[in-house]
Amino acid sequence: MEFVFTEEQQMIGETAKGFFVENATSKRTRSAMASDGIDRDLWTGFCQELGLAGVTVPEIYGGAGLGQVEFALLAEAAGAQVAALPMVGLAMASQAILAGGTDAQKAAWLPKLVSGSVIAVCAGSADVTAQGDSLTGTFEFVPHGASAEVFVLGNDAGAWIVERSAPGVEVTAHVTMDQTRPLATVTLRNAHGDKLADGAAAMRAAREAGWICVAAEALGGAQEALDRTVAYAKERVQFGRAIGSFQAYKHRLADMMIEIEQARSAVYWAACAADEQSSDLPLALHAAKSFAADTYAKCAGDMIQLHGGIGFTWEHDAHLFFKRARAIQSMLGNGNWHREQVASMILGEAA
Amino acid sequence: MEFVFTEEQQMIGETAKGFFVENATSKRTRSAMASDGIDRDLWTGFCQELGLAGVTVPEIYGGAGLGQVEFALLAEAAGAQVAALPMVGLAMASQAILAGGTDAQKAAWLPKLVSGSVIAVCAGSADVTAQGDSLTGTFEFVPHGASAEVFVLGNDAGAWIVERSAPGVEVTAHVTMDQTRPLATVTLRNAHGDKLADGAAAMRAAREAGWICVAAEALGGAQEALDRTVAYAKERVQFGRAIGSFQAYKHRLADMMIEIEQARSAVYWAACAADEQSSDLPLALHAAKSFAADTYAKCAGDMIQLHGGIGFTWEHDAHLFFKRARAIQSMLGNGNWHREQVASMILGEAA
Amino acid sequence: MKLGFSAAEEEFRRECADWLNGQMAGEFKDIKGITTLTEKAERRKEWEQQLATHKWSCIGWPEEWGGRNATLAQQVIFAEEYARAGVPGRVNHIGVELAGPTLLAFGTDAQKKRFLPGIAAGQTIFCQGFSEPGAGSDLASVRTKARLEGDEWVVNGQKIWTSLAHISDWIFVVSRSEEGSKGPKGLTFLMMEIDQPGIEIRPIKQINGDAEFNETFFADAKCPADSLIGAVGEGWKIAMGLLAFERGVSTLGQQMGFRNELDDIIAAAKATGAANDPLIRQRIAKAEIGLQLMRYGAMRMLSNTDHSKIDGAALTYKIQWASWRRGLGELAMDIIGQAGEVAEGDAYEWSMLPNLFLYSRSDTIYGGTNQIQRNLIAERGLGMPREPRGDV
Amino acid sequence: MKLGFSAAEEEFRRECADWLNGQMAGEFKDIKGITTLTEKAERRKEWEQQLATHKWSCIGWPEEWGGRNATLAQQVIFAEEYARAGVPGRVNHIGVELAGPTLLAFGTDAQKKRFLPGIAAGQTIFCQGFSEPGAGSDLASVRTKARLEGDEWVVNGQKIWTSLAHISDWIFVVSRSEEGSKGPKGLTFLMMEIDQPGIEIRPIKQINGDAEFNETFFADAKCPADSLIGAVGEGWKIAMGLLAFERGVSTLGQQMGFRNELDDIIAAAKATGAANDPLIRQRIAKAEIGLQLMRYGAMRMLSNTDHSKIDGAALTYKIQWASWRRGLGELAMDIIGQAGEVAEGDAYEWSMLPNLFLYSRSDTIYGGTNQIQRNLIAERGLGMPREPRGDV
Repeated sequence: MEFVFTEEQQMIGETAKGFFVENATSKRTRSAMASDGIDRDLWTGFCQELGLAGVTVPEIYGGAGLGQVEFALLAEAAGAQVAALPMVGLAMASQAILAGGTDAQKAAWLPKLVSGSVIAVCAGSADVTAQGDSLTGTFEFVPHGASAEVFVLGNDAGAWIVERSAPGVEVTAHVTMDQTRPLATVTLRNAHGDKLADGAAAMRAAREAGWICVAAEALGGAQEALDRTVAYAKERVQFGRAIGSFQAYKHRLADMMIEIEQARSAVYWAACAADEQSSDLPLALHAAKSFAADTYAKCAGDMIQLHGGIGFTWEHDAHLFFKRARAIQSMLGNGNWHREQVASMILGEAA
Repeated sequence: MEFVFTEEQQMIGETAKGFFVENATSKRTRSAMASDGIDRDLWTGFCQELGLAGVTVPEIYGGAGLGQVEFALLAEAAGAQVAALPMVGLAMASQAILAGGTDAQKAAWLPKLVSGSVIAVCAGSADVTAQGDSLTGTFEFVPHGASAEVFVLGNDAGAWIVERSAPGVEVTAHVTMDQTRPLATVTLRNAHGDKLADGAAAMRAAREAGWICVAAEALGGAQEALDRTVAYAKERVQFGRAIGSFQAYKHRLADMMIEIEQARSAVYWAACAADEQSSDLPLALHAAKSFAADTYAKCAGDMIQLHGGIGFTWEHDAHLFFKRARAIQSMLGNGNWHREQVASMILGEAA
Repeated sequence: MKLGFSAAEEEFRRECADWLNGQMAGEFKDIKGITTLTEKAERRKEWEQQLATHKWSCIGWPEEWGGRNATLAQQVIFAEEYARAGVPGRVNHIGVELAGPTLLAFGTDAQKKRFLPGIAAGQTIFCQGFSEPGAGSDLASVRTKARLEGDEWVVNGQKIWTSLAHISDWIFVVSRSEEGSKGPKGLTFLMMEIDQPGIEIRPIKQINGDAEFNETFFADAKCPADSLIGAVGEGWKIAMGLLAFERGVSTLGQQMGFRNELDDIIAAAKATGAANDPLIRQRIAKAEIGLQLMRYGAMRMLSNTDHSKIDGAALTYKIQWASWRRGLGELAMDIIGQAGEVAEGDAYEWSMLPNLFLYSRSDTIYGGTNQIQRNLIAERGLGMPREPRGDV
Repeated sequence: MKLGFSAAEEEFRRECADWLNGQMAGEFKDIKGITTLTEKAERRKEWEQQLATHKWSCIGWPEEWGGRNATLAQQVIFAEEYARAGVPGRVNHIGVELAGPTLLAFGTDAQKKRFLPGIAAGQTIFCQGFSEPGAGSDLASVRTKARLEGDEWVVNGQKIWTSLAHISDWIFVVSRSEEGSKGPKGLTFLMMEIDQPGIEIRPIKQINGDAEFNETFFADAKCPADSLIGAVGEGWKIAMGLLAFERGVSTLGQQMGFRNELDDIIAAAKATGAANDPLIRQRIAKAEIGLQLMRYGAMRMLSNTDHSKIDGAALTYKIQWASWRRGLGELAMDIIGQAGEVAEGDAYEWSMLPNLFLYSRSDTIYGGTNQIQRNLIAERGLGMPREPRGDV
C-alpha cells in the first residue's frame, strides 16, 4: 500500500508535462480548432518522438507495457493544456482491441494506433444492428469522429472494427462547442465490420479506459485552471491591491484546491484499481469520472469568474478550459448517471 | 399593484415586533422549553393584551377581520424571537373552522381560540377512519399536540373537531429537538368528533394558513439570525480585527441577506395572494414554504458557524434558531415535496 | 399591500396588448420574435420611432418629453405585454433606460431637448463608457482623462466592455478631469458623439463567438463644453445616479426575457423526456420559484418610495438575477445533453439555450462582479467595514 | 503506486482481526459496539491496558516504547480491523494520537519514560489546552500566562473547548511565558496534572444536550520546571508539530467512524423507502464517493514522505471531512424526516443520526473553522498574501 508515484511514474509525468507545456501552445491549439480539432504535429510528436501513445499497450505491439496509472499521467498532462489530440479515441480503441481482439487484430491495428499513423475512435450504440459482419445504425456524438480512419464500434451484442473507407460508412462532422474535440455522427448502412473476438470485454475495457482518460484530462485541466488563476491573482491589481489579497478571492481559490485534491485521489485510485483489477474498480471509475468532471467544470467556471471580463473573451484561454470541462461532463455518461450506478451498488436498483 | 405595507400593516408589524422583542426573551423561552414548549403568559399577552390572535378572524367572532398579510407580520415577529407559542395551531385550526365549520361551530370555538382561552391544533392523516362521528386512527408529529385542548383533525373524507377530554383520545408527548414546539402523537379509538360542514375546504384552508405561518416564522428567524450575527461581527475581535472586517465573513453575511430578501418576497407574495385569492396562490404557497424554510436553515446554520465555538453552546441562542429552522423544513411537507408540486404545475405529473 | 390589478389597469392591459399585437401582426410583422440585441437593427429603429409616435416609447417619462407619466402598475403592465407580444427588445435600451433617466434627473433643459426625443425614437443610440482595462469593477480608479480646451472637452484614454458601441451614436464617458485627483473625486460625466476621428471602436470577441462588447479608444476625442452632465467634478455622483436606474422598470422587461428562456427549457425538458427526471424537476421548480421571486422582488423595489432606508430587494437584485441565470444556463445544458454542444449550422453560432449557457458566464461579471456585489451588500446593507483600498 | 495489500499484509490483517474479534467476543464483550467517547470509561481503560499488554496499543510507535514500528500498511490494516470488529474508540485518543507522538518527537528521554507507558495503557488520559475565549481560532493570541518560580511553572488564565477535560488526568497547555511577547513568539508548551487546586473544569453544554467540551480555569496552577516540552519560548513550534499529528494514521480510525454513520444512513434509507428516491440516491452516492475520496486522500498523505513540498491532500483534509460530515448530518435528517426530531426516551438525548446532525455543526468550527482552513490553504498551499492582522 503506497499511494505515491514510483520514480518511473514521476519521470513519465514530468516528461509529458514538459512536452505539452512546450508544444501544446494556445496558438497551435487554436490553429487546430480552426480545422478538425487535431494538432497533427503534436500527435506525431507525442506518438513518435515522445513514444508514449502506447504506454498501456504490450511491447510486442509497439507499446511500453505499462498501465493505466502511467496513461493517466499522460492524459492529465495533455488535459492541462487542453491539447487538441484524439487521446480518448486512442485510449478507448486500443484498450478495446487489446481486451477483445484476436491476436491478428491486435497485430494488425495496435502498432498503427500506437505509432499515430492511424487515428482511431471508439463508440457504442444500442441502435446498431448486425447481420453477420454487416452493420447498420447510427453513432451520435463521436469525439473526433470526422478525423478517424478506423472505428471500434459496439452494441450490446458485440464490437467490430470498421474502416472509414469501407462502403456504407458515412461521417458527418459537427461544429462543436469544444473545438478541440469536435463531435461527429457516424452512420453505417450495411457497412463491413471485422468482429472482435470478445465484444463485451472490448467495450467494457473501452469504457473504463475512456473514463480514466477524461477524468485524468479533467484533473489536469482543473489544476491548470487553478494555477493560471493563482498567477493572475498575484499580478492583477484592483482597488489598489493584488486581487489575490482579497479574502473572498483567496477562498475561491482554496475551494478549487479542495476539490482538485479529491479529484486527484479519485483519478489515481481508479487508474491504480484498474491496473490491479481490484474489486472496487467500478466504484472507483464512477467516482473518478463524475467527481473529476464536476471539479473541472467548477474550476474552469471559476477561472472565468476570477479573471473578470478578460476571462470571458475569445482571446483568453479560459474558454478552452470551460468548454472542454463541459464536454467531459456530458460525454461517456453524465455525473448523475455515474452516481446512480454508485447508488445501485449500495442501495440496489430503485424500486 | 403596490407591494409595500400599508400604514396599518406597518403599525401591526411594529407593534408585534416590539411585543415579542420585549416579552419573548431567551430566559422565558427557555423556561417554556423546560415544560411543554408554551410560554403561557406570552400567549395570554398576545391574545388578550395585544389582542392580535384573531387578526384573520371576522369581528363577529372576536377577531380583527384582517388578512393573511397581517397574520404573516405577527408570525414573522414571533418567529424572529423563536417565541414558544402555539401559533401554527392557532393559524391552522382557526382557518379550518372558518373555512369549513358551520356557523354554530364558528361561534362555539373561534372566540375561544382567539382569546387564547383554548389552545387548538390541527392535523391531517390518511390513516384515520370515521364511522359516523366516531374516529379511529393516529396523527403523528402534531406540533404542541400535548398542550392542545381541542383538535381539528382531518382525513381525505372530512374534518372533525375533537376535544382532548373526549373518551378514546390519547396523546403522547415526545421530547422534541425543537423544544419550543414539541411534537406529540394523537391516537383516536372510537373518539367522538364534531364534523365540519366542509372538511375539504377546512383542511385546504388549514394547510394554506400553516404554510404561510411557518414561512413567515422562518423569514423572521432568518432575519434575526442575520441581525444577531451582524451585531456579533462588529464586536468580536480575532487576529486583532473585528471579524466583520474579514471579507469572507462579510460575504457570508451578504449571502444570507440575498436569500432573506427573496424569502421576504415569497412570504408576502403568498400572504397577499391568499388574501386576494389570486390564481397563482398555489405556486406562491409552495414557493414561500420551501424557500423560506431553506433560507432559515441556511441562516441559522450560518449563525452557528459565524459565531464560532460559542454558537455551538446550549447557553447561546443560536441553537434555538437552528432547531426551529430544521423543524420548519420538515413539517407540513418538506422542500422537495413542495418543489415537486411546483414541477407538476409546470411539467405535469412525472411519467 | 396589493398585488392584483384594478379593473382600470386591466383595461389598460388590454389596450397595450391590442396595440402591440396589432403592430406585430401588421406593419412590424418582420421583427416579431427576435431575441438578439442587434438583429435587423435598422428596422428596429423604425419600430422605436413608431413607438415614439404613439407615445409608447417611454411611458414612464413626463408627458412634456413624450412620455405618459405612467403609474408603476401601468409600466409593469406595458413591460409584460410588450414581451408577451413577442416584440424585440429595445436596440437603444441603454439610451432609454440609462441615458434618458439620467438626463431627466441631471440634464439641463437644453440637453433634454437635444437628446430625449432622439432617444425615445431609437435615433440616438447610446452606449456606456465606464469600465477601463485596469479598472474592471472599480469605477473610482478611472484613468481616462478629459481636459477643457477653449469650448471643447478633449478626452484621452481607453474604455472596455462598451456593450454595443459598434452600433451606437453616442457614448457617455466618465473621465478624470482634475489632474492628480484620486478615487471618486475629480471625475466628469460627458456625452460624446462616437463618429469622430478621435474615437476608435474595436470589437471584443466573446466565448460564444459573438462580439457584443468592445474596446473604445479615445485619442484627442472631442465634445463641446456643454456636453457634460452635472458640474465638472460631479461625474461620480452622476454615474451612481445612473446605475440606480439599472434597477428601474426595465428589470421587468429583462425578466420577460428570462421567462422566455425558462419556457424554452421547460419545452426542451418535455421534448427530451428530462421532465420525468425527479432531479430535473426539482431544478426546474427552483428556477421557476427563483424567477417568480425576482418578479416580486422587482415589484417590491419598484413600489418602494421610502428612499431613506436601505432597500434590500434593490441591493441584492443584481447578484440574484445573475446567479439565477448562470444556473439556468447549466440547467439548460443538463437537459439537452450533448446535443447542446453541437451547432445547428456550419458556423460557430449557438441557438438560444447553449448561448445562454455561454453568455450567462458574463452576467456574474459585468456591472460589478458577484464578489463586488457581495461587498456592496455587506457594506451598504449590513454596515460591515469597507474593504480597504491598497496603494499598489 | 500500489493500493492493494501484499500476502504478508493480508496475513497480518487476519492476525489483527482474529485477536480483536476474540477479545470482543470474550473478556471485553461488554464494551463492543460503544460509539460515544466516554461511555464505560473505566472498563475501556482496562481494555487499553489489555491492548498495551499485547503490544497493540500504539503499533506505529518504536518498539522501545511499546510499539511495533509498524509499517504504514500495517497501521492502515489495524485501524480498519479495529473498527470493523466493533471495538470502541480510544478513551485516550488525545494522548495516543497527539501527546504521545509529540513526546516521541520533542520530549526528553525522561519525559518519554514518564508519560509514554501510561498513555499507551490508557492510564494517563490527556486533553488539549490550546483555544482561549478571546482566541478561538487564533492560537498566536494566547493570553494564558506562565512564569517560572523556582523549580515550578505557575500558570494563570483560561482555556476553552478543552474536549474531555473532565475525564482527563493531564492537560497540555500553550501559554505565554515571556511577558509582553506577541503572536507566536514567547509561548511555552507545558504538561500539567489536572487534579490540583489551581485548575478548575467547567463543562460546556452543547446544542445536542451533551457536555463534551469544557472551560478550564488556571489560577496559580503549578507544574514542575521540567514539564515543558521543547525549550522555553518554543511553544508555537511544538504546537504546530502536534497539530500535524492530527493528520496521522488516526484519521483512518476517524474514517471508520464515518463509515459506520454512512452505513446507518444507508440502512435508514432502505428502511424508510427513501432509498427509492432519486434525489436521496444521488446524495448517498455523493456521500459514498466523498468518503472513499477521504480514504484515498488519507492514503496519499500517509504515503507521502517528501515533506519538502506542500502536501495538498494533507492541507485540505480537515475542511474536506468537516464539510462532508456536516452534509451527512443533513442527509440523515432528510432521510429520517420528522422522526429524527423526536427523542427515543424522555430525556433530551439523541440517537446516532440526529446527534450527527447536531454535533457535526461543531466539526466545521473546532480545530480551525472552515474559514481559517481556507486561509491556510490559500496562503500556504497557493502562496496568496496573508490576511493582515489588525491591532484591535
